[in-house]
Amino acid sequence: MENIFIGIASSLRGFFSGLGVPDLYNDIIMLVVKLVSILVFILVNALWLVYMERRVCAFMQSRLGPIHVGPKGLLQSFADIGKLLGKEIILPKGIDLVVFLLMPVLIFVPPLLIYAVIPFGKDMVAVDMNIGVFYLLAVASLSTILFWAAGWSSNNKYSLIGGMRSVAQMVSYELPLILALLGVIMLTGTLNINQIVNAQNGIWFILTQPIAFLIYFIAGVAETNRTPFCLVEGESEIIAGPYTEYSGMGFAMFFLAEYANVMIISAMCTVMFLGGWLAPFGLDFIPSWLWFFLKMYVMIFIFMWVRWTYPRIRVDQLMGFGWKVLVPLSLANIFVTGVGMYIYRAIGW
Amino acid sequence: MADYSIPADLMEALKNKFPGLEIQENRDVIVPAADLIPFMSEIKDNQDYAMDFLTNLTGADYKDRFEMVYNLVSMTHGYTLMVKVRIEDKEKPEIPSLCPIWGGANWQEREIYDLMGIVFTGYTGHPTRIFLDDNFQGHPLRKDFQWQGGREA
Amino acid sequence: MFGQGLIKGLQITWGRLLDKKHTVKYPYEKIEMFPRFHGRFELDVEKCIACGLCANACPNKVIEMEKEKVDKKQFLTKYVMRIEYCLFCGLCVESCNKDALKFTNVLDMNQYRRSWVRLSLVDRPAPEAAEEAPKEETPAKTVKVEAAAGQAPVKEG
Amino acid sequence: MKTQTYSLNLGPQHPSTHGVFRIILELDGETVVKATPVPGYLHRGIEKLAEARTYTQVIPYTDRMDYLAGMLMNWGYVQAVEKLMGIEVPERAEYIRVIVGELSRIASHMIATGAYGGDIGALTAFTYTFRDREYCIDLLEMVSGSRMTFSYFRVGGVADDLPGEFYPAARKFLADLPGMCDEYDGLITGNEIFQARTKHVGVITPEMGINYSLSGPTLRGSGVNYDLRKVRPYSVYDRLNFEVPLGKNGDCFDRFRIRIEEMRQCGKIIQQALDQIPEGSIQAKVPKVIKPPVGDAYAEVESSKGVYGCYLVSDGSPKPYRVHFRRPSFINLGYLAKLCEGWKIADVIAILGSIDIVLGEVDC
Repeated sequence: MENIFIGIASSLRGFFSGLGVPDLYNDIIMLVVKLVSILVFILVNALWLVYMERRVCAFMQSRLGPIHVGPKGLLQSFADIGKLLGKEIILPKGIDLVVFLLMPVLIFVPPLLIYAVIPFGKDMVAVDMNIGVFYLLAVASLSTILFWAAGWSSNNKYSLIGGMRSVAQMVSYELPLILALLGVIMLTGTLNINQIVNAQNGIWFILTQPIAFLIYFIAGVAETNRTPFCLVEGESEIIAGPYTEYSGMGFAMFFLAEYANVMIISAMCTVMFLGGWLAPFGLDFIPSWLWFFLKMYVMIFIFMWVRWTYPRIRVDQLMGFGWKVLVPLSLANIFVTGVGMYIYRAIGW
Repeated sequence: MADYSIPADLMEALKNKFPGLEIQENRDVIVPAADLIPFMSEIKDNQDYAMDFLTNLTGADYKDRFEMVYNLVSMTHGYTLMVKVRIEDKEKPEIPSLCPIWGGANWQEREIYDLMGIVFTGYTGHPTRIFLDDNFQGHPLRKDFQWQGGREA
Repeated sequence: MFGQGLIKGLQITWGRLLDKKHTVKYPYEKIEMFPRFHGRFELDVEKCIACGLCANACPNKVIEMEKEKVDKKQFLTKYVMRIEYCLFCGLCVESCNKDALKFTNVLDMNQYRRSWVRLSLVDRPAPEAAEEAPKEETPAKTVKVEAAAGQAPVKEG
Repeated sequence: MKTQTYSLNLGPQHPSTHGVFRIILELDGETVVKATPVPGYLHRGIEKLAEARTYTQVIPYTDRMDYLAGMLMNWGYVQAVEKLMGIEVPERAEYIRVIVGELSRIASHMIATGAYGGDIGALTAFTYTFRDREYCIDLLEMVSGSRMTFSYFRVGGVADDLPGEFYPAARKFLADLPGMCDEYDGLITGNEIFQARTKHVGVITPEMGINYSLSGPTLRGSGVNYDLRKVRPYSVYDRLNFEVPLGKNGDCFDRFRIRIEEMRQCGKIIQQALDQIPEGSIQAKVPKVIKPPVGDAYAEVESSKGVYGCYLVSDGSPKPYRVHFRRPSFINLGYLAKLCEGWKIADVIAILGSIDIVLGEVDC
């Protein structure tokens, strides 16, 4: 079980070299295979998360949720996607046509890029990069530009407000997000994600860096535009923010991308603070990739739980909270971590 | 039912102040249109009455006249009073606006203008239509308003 | 303390997550309406004397009826309710002295077309003479059964 | 740098204008410079329609105004007719009216509470209140046969007596009611984010509230103790013991909180009414064709949104000569333009939600 995916990969590689494919091409083919499988993974997961979100939300609201399509309504998201595919893509007047049509297509690029460096299990990472965390943070903020461009090109004031909010939110919450991770990086002294996971072999960083985890979680909620920071969408204020004018599959892409982003933030959380694919309490018989998914889904569930409990905060409060609370707090965390490490070394445990 | 109307002596004082006042048997008051603003200011500002709450403002279209109806309440004393103003001019009904005295009169006057066509004067940019389209012809609550259409048409 | 309300909220939603659900799987499970429910109309043609009180009581002119005089008695030939205009206020049922017009607690009256919504409770020819009258009871009864079974007679089209 | 304001059409189709209502916002960034409310998209001309119908036939139209509290809408109209005709309503009917009226008020306040949660972003609160409202509506359905537009009141009484199954069901609902209110309080009122969003937002001073003829929770949120049930008790409210919850600051939070408090008080009122309800007739002696004498009358009741009044003119015929409804939502909205100035878009939604309007009533 543990090496099932690695086994598949190596047998595939063996199959290609058996066909006489040179090593260089073989590497490229394997990379493409990995990326495609990640894309499939993202899409399937996003579809599942749409269903899960609806189900969890319904249960929290004393409802049943989707139960009609498939067993327990499991195929509901497929039905939705089918419906959305069949819908007309409405092009409003005065839009920037190229940007308007390009944005829903590009919206899956940042998640795809990020997943390349996330270890889903032991040795299960598409690209093992030395500057993984750095790369991840750099790429993660790209999606904001897409949201903003989508809002701008829609020629709708609601979309524009949403796009602007998205930029403002990203700028103010990217900083605490990065600063929170800095504590972890200080402890490990590496930017390689695999090594960060390995460093948590003894103790998860959620225990040594609880403040950083909290800041990361809050900033992560803001990054994914989910309640209580769902100002970008803000359905009771600005209809659907940047997606207001999108219909059919364009809307569905944004919708699925939101879940892809939720997965990324949860996966990052898992990797950085929850020990990644490491098994707790020596429960090694469960494969590492299963542990990873388990932890990721716990995080996703918490995201959903928070979403269906809290109201939305206002834009100026959002800014104030980001700059006046989270940034100083994360700086203080770095300071305390530094001092702690110094003392730790001085004592010489 | 308990009686919440203004006591007789206070009514008497009002009657002396505004000779044109006509007090009906159910203690509704009919005020001449010219006296409306001074009368309303008096009963609002005079602390004996303190009619500070304009509950209701409406109008009715009779054969020979329009009638404006104002329902006032005193928050401090608990009095209620119905004030009526008769507008004899059916062709061009006009009455001073109460907006300078009560902010609450604004929308209600706009409603009456919209539906009944009574023009409220003395308040800039007032009244305008509130429910119906700006291009709508006529005022539906007038008795002579005829509308063709509906499901039978 | 700040944050108490936030935690309380999470507790409440968590409690509801595992709690009893309050909705039902609608088309398969139905909630029985109360006996007084203003649902589909039902007309007992036997009792109806075609007096027209219901049509008069209606604020929205929903009821259309046609009657013919047979043997000095009014005979109801047509009774159509234009449900698309109905307010379901119950004034017609209340006005009925003979208890002929009634509400049932049947909920579904939805149709694919607006024109199909129209509810035709009686549609029958007048009998020629008095002795033929009993024969005519049968179609009236089928109409009633149809209405009770929850299928709107869609003859009107 | 040259900056300029822009206008944003909030509505008529917008998720949180509570119906077809439009506000033209003049915005500087996200800050409102000027707000112009535009009602009228749901105007059906009920006042004109009423002139072509008999007195009884108007009743179904009244509960299409505030369709969330239909019973109270019936009540105001029926009371005006009774005042005009001088009809004394039997005691049992009065108690039934109080019971169904207060149930209607609870149902309406539940929607106000939940929809306000939805406006602020807490959608779960919305479903919780709707879930509980169903049980309230069940009771009303049991009595009147309809779930929203009841048409249950008649001139001189009510249409039907309370069914036997009503009493245990009502008592059970009343027993559950405080728990429901606690749940809303825990989920919404106590939430710090919610408080940050609503406290000190859209403050109405008592003076302005009175000047602008506001009423109901909107006025009481500012601390003005004006509840017709206490100030000028009608029906049997003088025999029932209850409190009028008042706000302190007149902000959105107070207006919201008062509704939950009022629900608790409504529960108390219904409890007492159920205990006190006498046996007897439910319908006064009223002629078959209602023909009030020539004259006019104005009667008011405290609806869930505020003071609901009905001005009625009779010319002696079976049809009313003129009917005017004083709709609280409509008049409460008159202050909206001033209230919104200087706040953010999100606050406009919060302020509008806290006034609790029903567009059927606003546009009539």
